[in-house]
Amino acid sequence: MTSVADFLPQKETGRRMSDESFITLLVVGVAIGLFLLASAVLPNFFQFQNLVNLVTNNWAVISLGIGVSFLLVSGNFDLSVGGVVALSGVLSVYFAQAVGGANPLSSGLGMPYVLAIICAMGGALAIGALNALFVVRFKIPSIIVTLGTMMVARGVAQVITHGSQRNTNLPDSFGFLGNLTMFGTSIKLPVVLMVVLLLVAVFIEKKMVFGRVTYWIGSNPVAATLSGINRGWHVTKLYLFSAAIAGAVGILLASEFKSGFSNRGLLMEFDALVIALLGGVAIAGGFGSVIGMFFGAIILAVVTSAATGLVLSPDWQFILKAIAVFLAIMAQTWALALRNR
Amino acid sequence: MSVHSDTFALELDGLSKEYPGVRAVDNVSFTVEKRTVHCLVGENGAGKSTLVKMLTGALRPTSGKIYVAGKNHTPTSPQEAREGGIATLFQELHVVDELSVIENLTLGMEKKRFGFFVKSDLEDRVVATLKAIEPSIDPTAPVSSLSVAQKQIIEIARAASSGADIIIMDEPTAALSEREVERLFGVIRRLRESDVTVIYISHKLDEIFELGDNVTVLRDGKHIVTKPLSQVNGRSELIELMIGRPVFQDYKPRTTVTDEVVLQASGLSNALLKDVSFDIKKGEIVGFYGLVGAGKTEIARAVFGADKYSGSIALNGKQVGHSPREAIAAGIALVPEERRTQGLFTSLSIRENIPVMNLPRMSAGGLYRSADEVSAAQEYVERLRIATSSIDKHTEKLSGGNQQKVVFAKCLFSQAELLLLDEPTRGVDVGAKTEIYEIIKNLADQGDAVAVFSSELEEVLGICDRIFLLFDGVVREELANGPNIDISHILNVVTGGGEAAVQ
Amino acid sequence: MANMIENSQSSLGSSVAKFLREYYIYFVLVAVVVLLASANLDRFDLFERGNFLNERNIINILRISAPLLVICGAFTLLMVSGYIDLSVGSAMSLSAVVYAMLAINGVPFLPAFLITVCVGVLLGAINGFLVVRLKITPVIATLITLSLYKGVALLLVEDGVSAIKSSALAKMPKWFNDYGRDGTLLNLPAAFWMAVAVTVLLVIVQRRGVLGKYAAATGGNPTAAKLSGINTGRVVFLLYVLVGVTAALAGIARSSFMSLGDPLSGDGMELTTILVVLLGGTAFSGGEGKVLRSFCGALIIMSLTVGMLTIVPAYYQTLVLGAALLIAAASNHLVSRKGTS
Amino acid sequence: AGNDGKRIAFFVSDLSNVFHQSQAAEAQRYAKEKYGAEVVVFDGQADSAVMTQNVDQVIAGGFDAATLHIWDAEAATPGVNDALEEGIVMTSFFSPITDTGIPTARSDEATVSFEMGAQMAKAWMEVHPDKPIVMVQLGWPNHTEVNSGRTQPFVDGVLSVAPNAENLGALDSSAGQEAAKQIIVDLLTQRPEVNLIYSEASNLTVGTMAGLSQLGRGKFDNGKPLTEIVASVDFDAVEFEQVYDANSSLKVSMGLPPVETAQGRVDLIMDIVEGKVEPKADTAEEFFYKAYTISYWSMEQADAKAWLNAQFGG
Ligand SMILES: Nc1ncnc2c1ncn2[C@@H]1O[C@H](COP(=O)(O)OP(=O)(O)OP(=O)(O)O)[C@@H](O)[C@H]1O
Ligand SMILES: Nc1ncnc2c1ncn2[C@@H]1O[C@H](COP(=O)(O)OP(=O)(O)OP(=O)(O)O)[C@@H](O)[C@H]1O
Ligand SMILES: [Mg+2]
Ligand SMILES: [Mg+2]
Repeated sequence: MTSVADFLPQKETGRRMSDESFITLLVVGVAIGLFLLASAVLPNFFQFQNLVNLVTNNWAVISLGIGVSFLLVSGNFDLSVGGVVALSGVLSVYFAQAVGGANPLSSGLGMPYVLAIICAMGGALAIGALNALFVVRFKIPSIIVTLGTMMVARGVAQVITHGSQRNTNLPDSFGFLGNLTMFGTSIKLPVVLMVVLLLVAVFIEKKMVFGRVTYWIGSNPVAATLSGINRGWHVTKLYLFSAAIAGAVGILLASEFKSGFSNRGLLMEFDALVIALLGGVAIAGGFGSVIGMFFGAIILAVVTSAATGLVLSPDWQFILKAIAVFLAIMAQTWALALRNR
Repeated sequence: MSVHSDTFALELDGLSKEYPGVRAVDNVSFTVEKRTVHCLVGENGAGKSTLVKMLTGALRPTSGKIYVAGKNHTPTSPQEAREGGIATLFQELHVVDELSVIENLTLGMEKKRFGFFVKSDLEDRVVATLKAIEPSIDPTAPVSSLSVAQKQIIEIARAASSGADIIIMDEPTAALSEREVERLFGVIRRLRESDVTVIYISHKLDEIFELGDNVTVLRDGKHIVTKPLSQVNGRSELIELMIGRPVFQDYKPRTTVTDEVVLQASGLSNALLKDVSFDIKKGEIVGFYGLVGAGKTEIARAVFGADKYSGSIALNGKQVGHSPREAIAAGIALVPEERRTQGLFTSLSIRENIPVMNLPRMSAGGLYRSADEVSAAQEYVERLRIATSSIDKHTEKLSGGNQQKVVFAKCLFSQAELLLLDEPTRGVDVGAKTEIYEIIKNLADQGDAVAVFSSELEEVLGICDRIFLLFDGVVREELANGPNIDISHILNVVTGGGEAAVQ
Repeated sequence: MANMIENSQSSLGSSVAKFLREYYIYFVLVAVVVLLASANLDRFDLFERGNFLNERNIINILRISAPLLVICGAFTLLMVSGYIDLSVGSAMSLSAVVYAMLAINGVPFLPAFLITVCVGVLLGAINGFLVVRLKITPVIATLITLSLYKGVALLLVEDGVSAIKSSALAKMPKWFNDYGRDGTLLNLPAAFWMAVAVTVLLVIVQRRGVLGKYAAATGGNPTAAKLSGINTGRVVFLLYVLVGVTAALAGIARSSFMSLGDPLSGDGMELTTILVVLLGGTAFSGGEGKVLRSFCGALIIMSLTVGMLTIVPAYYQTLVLGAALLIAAASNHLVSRKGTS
Repeated sequence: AGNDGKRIAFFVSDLSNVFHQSQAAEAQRYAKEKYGAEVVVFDGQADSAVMTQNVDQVIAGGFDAATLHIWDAEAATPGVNDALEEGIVMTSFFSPITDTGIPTARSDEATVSFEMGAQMAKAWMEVHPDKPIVMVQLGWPNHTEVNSGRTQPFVDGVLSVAPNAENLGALDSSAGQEAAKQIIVDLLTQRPEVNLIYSEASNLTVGTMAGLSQLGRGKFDNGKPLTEIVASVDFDAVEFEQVYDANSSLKVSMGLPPVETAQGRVDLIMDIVEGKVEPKADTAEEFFYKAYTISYWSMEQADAKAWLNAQFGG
């Protein structure tokens, strides 16, 4: 088996679809399957508008999922995103609120909106930098760090809003970005941004060195370092990247609802994690894809949408979600086992 | 169905294991006599480890039967194998860093009642065995503080004191120094006297002849022969059996050595190294030889910037930065000591493993050229004759030796002008060894400089032009290689003797 | 002999580090208590009503800590084995509801108690089955059951009502409330002493027990553990069952303290538990961790949350806890790294 | 103990709610100004367990009085009794703590919900007698108080006018604005016939209206309903604009008066301290705090403005 002859034919025949693409295809299949199933069961489910809703309803968590997926692939968690969404939103409001309102919650710093946004982004990136500092410099497990920074971020948001929200005394321009509809459709700017971001992410992941390096780091950090990869700096960039996305999401949500709400994005970090894992990203790192994550989100969206259409009571909604996730995951593990048997 | 006499400790009957693409073990049948040391040899990928894994229930055979002392033995887990009286020392390290040495030694063998441990003579027994092999290891120390070699020793001690009738050792000496190998052999012989059967796998043929009673040869998963070593005439025959062609590897003085210095290291010191200075010339192969803990890996890692050190390292007169990244940029590459944990991306394919050390060659403006990756992979798979069914095979599914070749390919791809090879042929078979040696020589002939860090004297003497002898973190002596080099002197120096030799 | 020297050198430094790593959590606890006790001194005397060290306050804290205290020990062992259970909160809620239903329907204390514990066993076993048999990533598997158990808990409570509680039709028996509230020994309720008992047991298990050592082995190096003949599958399964049981005990404690079965009463428990276990210095990667330290971590968290109530507005809590986690993690890991490097 | 003036524990079920936020703020101001008393706010964090735990802190925290806001009365009962034994003045807000007999400031949310339901049904049938009424509620389906004070009476109100109206039921929006929006978008895409929506908290209404506008709904044709009518709770400055905008479908909202409520709760305590009210009676004394029906149809814009200024200032 060690004779050169064996290899010549394999130049052509030896290639094999990677487990990654396989899983991704599978997730796509499951998502479509679920949608068709729901369409078959529910009267008005099968319509274009409903398909659109699946994406428009989830632009926020999908955007977060992009940063989270990249970090997962590199072998790191990011549970801070939910907190950052709240923080950046609250900050953007607080900075933009006019000074001297009737009560503490209605008076802010009165910055021009653009400046307010920039400063809010600064806050988000600060959390990202904090993550990087603790994970890269102090070598503390990312799950601990980001759990902590998540609470810190949300904590600051709660302090600024006294545990509530700020929604008065805002400039009219504040609601602009979040509610700007595009191409004469009802689709809003944030959704379009999400789609663009998704495409960019896929390109980076598949076609750029940056994406490749992420996989190497996730697959074997030690070997990556000994192969001359600057691990620390790369992970730092990933955390800043993720925090930036979360920051933007927070600002856009705040703009859409014209309020900075300290509980916004509560548990979103887990939703982002779930859709990534549901999309076939390996929690151990080194394996997964953004496209998978996207369809992981769609799977959940279909379930939620169907449950809402049926006006299910909470109890059945939870049970239904559990069953759906279970089936989706089983399909993956089972198919992969079948393939590598 | 035939009757299976229990005069045999172990009997294999048409054993096979298939993986997609490979028949790792192909209808193998042979018998192992009681209280013998039965050696198992074969090229990388011959199927030795796979065979072992089936004997110990880590893998399920595709077909075939196993009989232990005449009784059918089909373990579904290492546990059952152990209860069936088979203890194993696997090729890869398997110790728990978080536990102490003693906890590791007793792991899985403790006496328990109602879910709690009860005192037994076990502790004393394992400690005794450990002391017999390596007295310097403290039983209460956390394993995380030990070296590769020491961890290996822990495993050996555990297997040896398991009280099993059959003990399988898959390349136990790969990480050991002569000193420790000698002690290990003592233990093995004692085991044999106390009616234990040892199945011994190694690529180091001298060990086979020194220790073994019988030998079984595998090739490409097939059983070639089983016979008493007394009837094998010398290495050459064994090697021919293994690969079907003779190999010679004795040093011939090389002509391409220039006297232009490529690497100049002076005054390297750190936790283990004491004021180490040396130089490497263009087109030269230098060897660093010493026992475990002598500082070989430390030197390699220091030069590569992977460990902290004081002192200076200059490549072609230019100082080299203190990180692997800068080292690689300057033109240095390292084949690390532990391929699985330090060299390979085991969850990725061969194709994805090769380019990592030379991204500029694979990309333009941040864009990655996947096409080049494929061609590069195919090129190196051929050049190093890596045994695989596809360049998309995950490297974790390659045999030990082929994994090493992939790591090698990584470094060659980086086109460095200085290669640091730490234990380059650890766990690599004779056939592949000669191939690797050829590659090394060719590199040197093309004008690259190569440093080989090895605990195999045969290897150092085989290919190196100059040899640095290390002991306890100090370069004790520098010798030019040649036909009439004094081996006993070398062994004397690296074991701490020969003070006179120090300048 | 080089090694001797090396070892002896490192051993001196590391013994100090080891000491700190071993005991820092207790210092933190003391520090927190002192801080909280002195915070109100301008207004109250040291042991007067209103001060942190007031007997009543301490009793309150220990009393409401019972659920957390009873869970965190088993949870630590699970995390030491490298696994995690995000469903503890829901399991706790479900047990609480079941227990309350039994009680309000006239089942006496002991049977009700035992049946609920059995429910805990079942819930834990389900988690164990998903993770060990079906090989689903722990995070996903237990997120599935989180959703499932919560759904069932809600299902058991009739719509439009928030909990199983006394009503015109049926009243909760007196003993129901006593278990979680009435002082037995030292004015502390049985629920608290149950937590103490469980912790003591688990400390012994971790020191001398098979489960303790095998959990560490499984978490530290699964393959090594397997090849040493340890049935890691069974170890993990047992640990999940153990966590399930403690979750049930927590549910009983919580429902009897509130004398009602609230299907949401366990919400967020998973995060709090993880928080205290990490605070206790348990490595998320598995292999390391001590039951007693987590117990201490729980006391710290509860002291902070309750103690701060009268000092700063409630909306400072999240921030303080997050910061606490980060600081603890940082100091802990910096120390331990000094020890090993 | 070196301070005069009482320490009052002021409970709110969930500080993240605007109404509770402002009544807490007002209570602190009012108590200090009028009685020189210090108010400490206890946030129930929308968690029944936390609320119950906080009751015990009233004693431990060295308070002289407390006005509770508890979702599960029986859970608080033992703590309240202990406090009474310690001679602490205990009162309750929203829900009576039965079997303790402490005075309670109760709401009449139910009346308002009923009225809103009736008004909406009437308004709809006037314009669209042909289109049968289909209603839905967004809020906390499993919450006793919300159910009895908002969901149920609203449904009754609608049915009192349109006996054969269809009720889809209550959908869980406890996750907040985003959830409310998602629900509206998904639901109305699949059930476009829905035409009466009760979104049971102001921050949910933000999401509801956002969802409607995304579907091109949420509009009135100067005063005439087109696709649906929306009711809300916690009338505030933001909702003021919409309720009195003849082209928005948000037309009614329950006005909960933070200032009035806060002052009422503090006063009740002081009345007990001064002996005007019994600390406890066999059948708990009840004082109703008012909830207002702010309605495009039944309340003048000016009055609403005035109410807003009185209750929220500026
Ligand atoms: N998990 C696997 N999947 C597919 N093929 C495998 C797997 N494990 C091993 N193989 C193949 O089986 C063959 C035998 O491997 P094995 O490890 O037994 O060789 P070996 O004799 O131990 O070699 P070495 O001396 O290098 O350790 C090799 O060709 C290897 O590629
Ligand atoms: N006997 C020992 N005691 C303590 N530490 C050791 C010992 N042997 C090796 N080490 C540590 O393990 C690492 C590898 O050993 P080192 O590189 O020094 O020796 P080596 O000559 O490379 O031996 P080998 O490479 O065969 O293990 C080093 O960091 C060294 O400090
Ligand atoms: Mg092998
Ligand atoms: Mg070495």
